[in-house]
Amino acid sequence: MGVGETIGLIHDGDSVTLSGVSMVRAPMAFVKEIVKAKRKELSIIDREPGIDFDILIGAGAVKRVRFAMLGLELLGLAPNFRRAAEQGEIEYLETTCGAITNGLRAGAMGMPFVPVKGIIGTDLLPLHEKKGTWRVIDDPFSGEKIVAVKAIIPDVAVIHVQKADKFGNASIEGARFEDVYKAKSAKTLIITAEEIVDTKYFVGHPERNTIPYFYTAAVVHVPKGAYPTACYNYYPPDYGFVKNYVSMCRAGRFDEFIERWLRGEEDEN
Amino acid sequence: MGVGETIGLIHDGDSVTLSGVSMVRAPMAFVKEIVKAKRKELSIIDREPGIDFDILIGAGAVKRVRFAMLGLELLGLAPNFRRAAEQGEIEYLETTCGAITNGLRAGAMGMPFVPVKGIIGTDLLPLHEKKGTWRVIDDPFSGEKIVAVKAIIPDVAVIHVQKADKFGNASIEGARFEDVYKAKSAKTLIITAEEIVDTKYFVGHPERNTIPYFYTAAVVHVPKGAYPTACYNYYPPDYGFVKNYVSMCRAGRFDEFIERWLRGEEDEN
Amino acid sequence: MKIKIADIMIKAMAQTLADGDTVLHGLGSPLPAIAMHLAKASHAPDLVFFPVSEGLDPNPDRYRLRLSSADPDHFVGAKAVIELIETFDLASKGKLTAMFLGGAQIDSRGNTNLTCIGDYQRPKIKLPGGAATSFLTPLVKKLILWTTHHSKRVFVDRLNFLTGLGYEEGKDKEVTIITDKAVFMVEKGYLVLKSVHKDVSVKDVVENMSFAPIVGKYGVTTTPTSEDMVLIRNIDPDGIRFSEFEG
Amino acid sequence: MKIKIADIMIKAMAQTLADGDTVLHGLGSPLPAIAMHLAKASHAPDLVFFPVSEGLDPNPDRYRLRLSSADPDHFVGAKAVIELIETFDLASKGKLTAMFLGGAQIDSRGNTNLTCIGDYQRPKIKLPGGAATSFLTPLVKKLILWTTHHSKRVFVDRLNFLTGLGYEEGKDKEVTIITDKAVFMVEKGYLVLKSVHKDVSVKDVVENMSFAPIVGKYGVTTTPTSEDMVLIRNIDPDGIRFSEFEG
Repeated sequence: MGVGETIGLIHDGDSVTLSGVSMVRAPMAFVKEIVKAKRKELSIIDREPGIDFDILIGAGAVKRVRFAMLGLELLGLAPNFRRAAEQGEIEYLETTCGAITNGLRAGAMGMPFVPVKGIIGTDLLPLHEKKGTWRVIDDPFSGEKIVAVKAIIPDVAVIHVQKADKFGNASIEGARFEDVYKAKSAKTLIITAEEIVDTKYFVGHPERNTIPYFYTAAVVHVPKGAYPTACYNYYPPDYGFVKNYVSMCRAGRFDEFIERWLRGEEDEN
Repeated sequence: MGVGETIGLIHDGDSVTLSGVSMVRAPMAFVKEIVKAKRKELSIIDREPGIDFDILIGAGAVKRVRFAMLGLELLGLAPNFRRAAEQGEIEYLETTCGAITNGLRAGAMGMPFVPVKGIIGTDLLPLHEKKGTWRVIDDPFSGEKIVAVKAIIPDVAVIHVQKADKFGNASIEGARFEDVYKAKSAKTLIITAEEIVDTKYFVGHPERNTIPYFYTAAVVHVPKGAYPTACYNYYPPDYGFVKNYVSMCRAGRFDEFIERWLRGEEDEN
Repeated sequence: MKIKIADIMIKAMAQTLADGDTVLHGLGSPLPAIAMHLAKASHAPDLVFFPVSEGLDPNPDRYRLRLSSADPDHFVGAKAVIELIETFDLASKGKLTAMFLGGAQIDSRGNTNLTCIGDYQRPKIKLPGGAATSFLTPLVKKLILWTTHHSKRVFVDRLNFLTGLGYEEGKDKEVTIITDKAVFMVEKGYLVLKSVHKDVSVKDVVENMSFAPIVGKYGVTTTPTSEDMVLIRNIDPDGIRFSEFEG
Repeated sequence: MKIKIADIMIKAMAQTLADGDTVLHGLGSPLPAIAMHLAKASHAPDLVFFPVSEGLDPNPDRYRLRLSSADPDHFVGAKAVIELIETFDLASKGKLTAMFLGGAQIDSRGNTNLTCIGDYQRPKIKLPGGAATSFLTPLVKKLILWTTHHSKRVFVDRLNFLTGLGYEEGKDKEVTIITDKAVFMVEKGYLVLKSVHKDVSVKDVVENMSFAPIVGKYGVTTTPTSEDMVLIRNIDPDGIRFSEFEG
């Protein structure tokens, strides 16, 4: 199955979360398919996304974005996100890492919400109370105020992993971020993998199996599927790519970037 | 450090949880030390304990027991627990696996409580409401009734693992049960290990490190530390031992069993 | 070798499971464990098998029944560790479709008591406890209860303690009860006889219950085929499945 | 090679950490990452080092600073994966003792804004967002804020958005602010000047703030030793620590 064949699992208007953070293990090959397929009105959700979300926003695929931080670290602000936010082109809901990670974990655990410490006293709280994503409740045991964070259950999670078997048993090597929780909370899970391995790879090494097959709706073999973001044990982030992206965006050449990228001309090799 | 040297970390009246379930990976060598040291008034907590808890109860170390199931599976009821419960010698609070596991996980996550589905309508609910361990609350988002299970934070967790380094990085092989949550929720964590390995064992294989060192108060090398319960990759349960235990208890010979066991005469080899 | 009641119960248990079911068994569950193997080896190859020993989909070729259902020998060769709490998370999400649970007392609605005989505070018999019963019985779509001691002591008018919920009005939940004499289902809040085991009379079934089940159209419980028996005996060459029937 | 302001800030950051501290740094945090290495290599060998790249206690001998703080190269040779959420769990238990966070705007109580310049709904500048700030600032015992742009734009009278909490009355919480000119602490709700960096005047510090900090007894910020500089340059041979000062 090619990565393009799974795009039917994502529909206009879906809420979508993607693996990785910043310039690490974002499912970029799948992001490209979303742009190619001209999906619209997506709600995209992630803790600390970067170029993946910025491209989707720039390409007009996004109605709503929920994030704790969305930028390119030392390489600057995310140009399309910034413009779209400042010009009112998208809805956005800023959250905080402790809330979004726990919201995804609540989804994975099948809990309707979880109580999360901190947060009270910040300006994020009234925003989320208004949106219905958080509520201040009394701890029924101590009586103390605490923020109840509603479970986050995305329609689709796309998780890029190092290795998977054809059944969808998947192995994340190195940092996992919230990817296991995303995988287990989402209604539909798509795995893209650097390598397809035989199930024997997991037998006797069950600790390698970070996402067991029964969560997975589709698994696709996509070497360099995270490029230009990094894939531990396979390739580093291509900082040059991201720098060039920022320059082109700043020069008003995002459309040109997208055309070249969709044709594969921005990718190395 | 010998296993006996860590017994000072457990005090009369402490709440204590032990690793494993039933006849698997209970920290029996440590249980023996508790009995030797004549600890009293312990509150012992576990999902599905077996002979470990039954011995502690028989030895008079226990004031209170909290469990979802306490028995010896096909080998019968737990003789000391049963007698102590029926004759009012101990306090006991029966819980259900989904509540006790989630209570321990809430402790590990630093949440004061978690909402747990199910349970409502059973006779366990009023028992726990009275004890203050559960409360029925309204989900602040859906308005539905749900059981809030208070976090379980034992004073001490004793976890028997296959391998650990001298710093307390610990590797549970095979089934983990709630042991990782127990380790992370308890105020004091004692690791007993079949083997002490060099830290290099974990380097490049971080997935082996199920309990990182910073949780661990003490780590002790105890080969056969789970015997007569099983330790995956090391030894199976000794069903004969448990059968003999049951026979001796039924014959009113528990004290004799304990004396022989403390002297090492009940253990194989 | 003769087919025994244990084998008939295993077959009946296996038949409650459909392909694609996600199924958990707990401690002290030799019959369910064999039934899950049997279902997966026959009509339900895509059954997801969660054993309390936490090794996903244990390999029947090397699985041998033990006196503890959590025996780590059942873990050997596992391709994933599924912590019990993960199956509970699935249950909370409505994705654990079936669970096998025992019942020391069972009432006419399929409610169960596994907690105590007599009063909770000062019981006549303190039973081992309900394990996951209180948590899971409201959450699974298929609840399969079993007892190896079909008797008035088990089938009671009134439970001493309500550990597990059977029938729940308005809920998509199938409650099956498999005993050493018969198979029942709970329909609209009543225990309905579905089949009696070979060589068991309906009279024997009904007279050994403290309440009257609904007896309408019923059949004879399917007897395991010789193929089934090969699998059952391979999984349990030591006959551990019979130990529950003692005492 | 000259000691630069980045190096002085790193040394000041390292000095906020004590042996046994459990410390997290997030994305876009080159100075804190080096500071954590420096503290652990000198006065705080038992510091527990949680990098956003999730490899516990990264080995300084092979660590090279990268443009992303989550670069998986930082994970190589890790002895444990500590998911970010696990450090949050520690924070919720009061066991994450220190955290480094930035501030696009900082007020006189050490409150921070990382969300937006102007109105949240229609901002003049949409900043990347506070990341863990709102969650962690009320939970850690040591909050170390930093800015590489000490200016009236950063030190404001009134934040456009309250992303992070600084001083909180009655709480055991130490708030330190390290800039490219000076080091402050928040005491009883006021920003108190603790030290100015070598070659920086107090006038330069105070005139570049929209409010007046408390200036009493203060010192000169400790300059890194040559030993410190060897470590800093080994961790960051490419000078990535300077990139935050651009623009």
